[in-house]
Amino acid sequence: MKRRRKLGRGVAVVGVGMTPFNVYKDKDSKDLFVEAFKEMLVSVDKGVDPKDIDALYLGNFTSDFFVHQGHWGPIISDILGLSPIPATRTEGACASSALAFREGVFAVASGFYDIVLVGGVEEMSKRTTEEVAEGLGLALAPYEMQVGFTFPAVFGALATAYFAKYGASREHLMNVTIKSHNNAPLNPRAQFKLTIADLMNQKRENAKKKGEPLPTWKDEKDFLRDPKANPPVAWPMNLYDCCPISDGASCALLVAEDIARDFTDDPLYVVGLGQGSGKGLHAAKDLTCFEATRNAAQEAYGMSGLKPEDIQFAEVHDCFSIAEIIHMEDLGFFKPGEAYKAVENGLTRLDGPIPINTSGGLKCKGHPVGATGVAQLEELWEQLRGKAGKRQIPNKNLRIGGAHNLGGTGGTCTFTILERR
Amino acid sequence: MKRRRKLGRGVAVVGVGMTPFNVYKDKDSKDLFVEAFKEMLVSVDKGVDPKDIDALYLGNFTSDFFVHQGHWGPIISDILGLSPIPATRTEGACASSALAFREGVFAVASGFYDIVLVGGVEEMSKRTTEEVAEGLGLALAPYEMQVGFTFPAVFGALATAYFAKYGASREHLMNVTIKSHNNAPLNPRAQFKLTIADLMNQKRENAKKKGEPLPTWKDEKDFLRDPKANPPVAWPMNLYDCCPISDGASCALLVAEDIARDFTDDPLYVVGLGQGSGKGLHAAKDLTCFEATRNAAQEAYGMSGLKPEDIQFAEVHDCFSIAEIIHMEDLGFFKPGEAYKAVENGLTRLDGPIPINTSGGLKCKGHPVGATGVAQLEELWEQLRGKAGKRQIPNKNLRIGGAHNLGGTGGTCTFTILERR
Amino acid sequence: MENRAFSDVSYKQFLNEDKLMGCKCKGCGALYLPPRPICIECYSSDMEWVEMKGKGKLAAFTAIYVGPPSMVAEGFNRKNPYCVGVVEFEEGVKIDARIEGLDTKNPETIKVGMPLTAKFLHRTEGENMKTFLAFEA
Amino acid sequence: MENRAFSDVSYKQFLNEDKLMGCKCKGCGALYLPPRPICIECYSSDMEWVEMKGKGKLAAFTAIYVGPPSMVAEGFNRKNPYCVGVVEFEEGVKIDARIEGLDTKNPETIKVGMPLTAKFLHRTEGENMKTFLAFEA
Ligand SMILES: [Zn+2]
Ligand SMILES: [Zn+2]
Repeated sequence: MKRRRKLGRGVAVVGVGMTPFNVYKDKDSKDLFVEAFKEMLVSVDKGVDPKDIDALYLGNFTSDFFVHQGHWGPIISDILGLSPIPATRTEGACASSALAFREGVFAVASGFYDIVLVGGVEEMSKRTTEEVAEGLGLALAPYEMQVGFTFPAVFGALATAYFAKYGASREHLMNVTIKSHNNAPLNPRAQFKLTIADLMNQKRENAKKKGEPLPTWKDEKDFLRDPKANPPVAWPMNLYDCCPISDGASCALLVAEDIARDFTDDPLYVVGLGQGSGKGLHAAKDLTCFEATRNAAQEAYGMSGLKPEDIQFAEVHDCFSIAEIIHMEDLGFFKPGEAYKAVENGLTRLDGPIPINTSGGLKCKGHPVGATGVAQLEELWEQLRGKAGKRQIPNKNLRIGGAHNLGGTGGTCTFTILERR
Repeated sequence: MKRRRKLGRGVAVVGVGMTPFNVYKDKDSKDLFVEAFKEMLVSVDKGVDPKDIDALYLGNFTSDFFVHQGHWGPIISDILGLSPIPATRTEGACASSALAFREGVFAVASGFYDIVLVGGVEEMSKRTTEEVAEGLGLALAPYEMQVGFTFPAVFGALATAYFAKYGASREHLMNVTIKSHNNAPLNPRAQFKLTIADLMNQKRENAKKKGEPLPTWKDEKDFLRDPKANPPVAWPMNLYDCCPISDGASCALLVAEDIARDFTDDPLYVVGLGQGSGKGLHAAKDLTCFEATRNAAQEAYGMSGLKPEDIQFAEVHDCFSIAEIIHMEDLGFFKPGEAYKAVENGLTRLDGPIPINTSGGLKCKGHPVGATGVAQLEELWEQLRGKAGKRQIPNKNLRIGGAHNLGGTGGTCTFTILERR
Repeated sequence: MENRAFSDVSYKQFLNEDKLMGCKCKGCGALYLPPRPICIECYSSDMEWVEMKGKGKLAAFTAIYVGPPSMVAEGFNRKNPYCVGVVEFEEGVKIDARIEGLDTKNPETIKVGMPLTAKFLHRTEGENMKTFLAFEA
Repeated sequence: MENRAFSDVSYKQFLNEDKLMGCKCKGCGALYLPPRPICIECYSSDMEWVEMKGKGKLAAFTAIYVGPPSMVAEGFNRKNPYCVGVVEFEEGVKIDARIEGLDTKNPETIKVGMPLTAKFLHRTEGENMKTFLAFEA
């Protein structure tokens, strides 16, 4: 029987920064991280002297493969002027920077450091789609790649298992896509800022200009059903079920709770921290859940003493539409087999009882894989501090948010709970 | 002014395991790590139930590139039967598993976990020498690879700067090689178990058998001077200045100090922990030292309250002969410009006042890069507990040992001090 | 057979011999495919080889329209999608595999739960034979 | 020129134009090559471009007998080793570079401290020009 997890010393987030997620042809990983870092410096209400930063944790997944450069910890500490402080890279596929965040928390909680910079970066758009697919495929479980699985294919397969068990269908996944696209235009840092309705209008206008026959879509689902507009990638994952290829960087400044007020009068406290590992499809006991997410949730709820119903909003790793649905169940927001109905009923909309992916999610905000985990926390920061602008959650008493990050085919999952006091 | 670093909760090593380092054509990374893990389980005097392990930290550098498989944390936690516990990969080039060790220490010291498995693995020998060179080159600083530097070349260049500043020469480097080769035959896990004298005899015997003219080397240095026996790789780094290509795995079990005696009556305590980052050759202020190692030493001495003269023996990252010399100066064992004389005078021999690389070092024990950091700690474990057999240091009061691990061209360096009480 | 390590290397050697070999924990009876060196239920390392009969049913699947370079080289693309899935054997273990003989252009017709039979696809790569496990309806 | 970002992209563009451009911190005067977006002495981001004169001396070097595939393709090998090193400019900054015109088969003849002059090696890769910085004695 394992004891309840607790940190010996509390840790707070006192600053965050990120680049808009996008395609950056003239910027490399260093340029992107510098941009996020500068934004973070500005975000610290009472300021921070870079000389006082004790250590750096950096999440990155694919740079060895895509940029033919590994060992990014010291490259980033150097470009920021932080060398010779310790600089450690963590890799957990698309959860790499959530791991960096977690190690930063441990480093401060251990008492060894007081002020730690954590973040992530990924530079993907300079590769072809096939190269990106191959690179991301490095995070598939060993037997999956060998038989021809791709990432969309893994989630496609999970979707068929979920459909068969719970009676859901592609129509239900479309609700996830439509919701993400509704939130994204409200986020200035999102890669895709159009709703599905906007996209339909845009395509109608284009057809008109070219003198082509006008599309006859009745509504958004009709558009998403059209295989010309939304072609299959790995059925039932079609184009609009999948997140894009993105570049970007994100970072956050962590400090010990006892000194947090030296940096801001409004710190966010790390109240829940959870992580888990999974086995890949063939060894999973149940193909309609992620044991790694369940373990992460159990750790984070255990540490915080909170229950799923205490989480007021969350960023949930939606690399593919089905992922958002399954993870919301694993995190306890909805019972198994109920999340797809909850989305259908609008419960996860910006104005619903538990808004999910107010940022637009990976689907629309973008997914520079190593940067995603900390960027999710940046969304919690903006929402909890009431700075989310047009996408601010209309809850006057917003206090507790969660961020769930996944790597691989469920190999690494994390859940982090931040609280504003 | 930064405060002195301290852990809020002490951490002890209560078990270690490693594969012999070698070329394994029929074993993959999973097989190797399982072997190290089983040895670790046996090493825990009072036993450990794998179910009680809270988390895994795994160091690995090149598998994305060499084995086309990333995301090794969950692969290893799965094969050991540890899933769904958190499994985090750290990457700091050839210091990857020293980083895993450090994160394991922080995770326990933070109070979050009690029992953490840390380790490293690397599978290199299935690639050609050119592929290995290219893969390791991913850890060179960005501008180095572009102009044609290789790893031996970086250390060759540092050697020329050191020679010019301090009057050392290749002859002095040969002393390092000869010493490592003298220690290795005493280590059953070493990849190369022959002294230079053994090698010379072997080559003489071969020549005799083939009816070729007998080599006329006068002594070991004469052999090492012979460009046919010891050809240049990146002058002044010749073949015998360089560590080999190896496969292997290593692991250690870390527990909170307050429960260490549940596992053994003879735990080793983590008294010093240090890490630093460097900038690459072009931005280094001084080409005859590593600022990352100096920072690591400062952190570790600061935490422990120890001085260099308190370190009774050490494993020092000797990927190339010159590296051992420079690092010994950075760690404070000798003054700048003095280490090469110390080696010449036998001070670092097994029976000298500060034995260095009693294991045979990376040069002879082997260097499966991601496994090296924790394997160095395994050598400290054997020496401190008096289990090093024929290579046991003849010091009746052995209490404090250090392990120094380097990644890249000085990008990441760590220094860890273990104490037996 | 008894002396082979419970590893991926052995598993692949067996596939080359048209044998689908898993292993069974002598401690608790848990069955594993591919073989495991350590039982994840009871941590025993005492394993024995078990040959699978090769009969199972589809647990999850997908029809892939955009494949990796290696599958594109085999002639698969938007107009010729391929199917991969997870198959659950009668013995209770699951495996990832290529699924053949299905109407991949109409994936709605493919059903979770369909019965399938294993087969071995041999390929020569350089001097080495490499065998892929596949299934057909 | 003033509007280019202080980045590797700009640095490489300048090399294509036969210009060796570093940058200087307007806050504290620190000089950087390649350019940096943040001063590592005073953390200012206020930089200006500075062209380097291209004169320096050898700070460290090596003669490479076993090179990576790309250098082997250029004809370098055990019989034809190539030299790379670190060069310190008169302005005080250092750079990694290829060093040409030295007797690489007799590296004992090459001396730290030797004066060197920068030159630009242009290569066409696909549609793009790529320029390498080199030095010669
Ligand atoms: Zn068992
Ligand atoms: Zn300045």
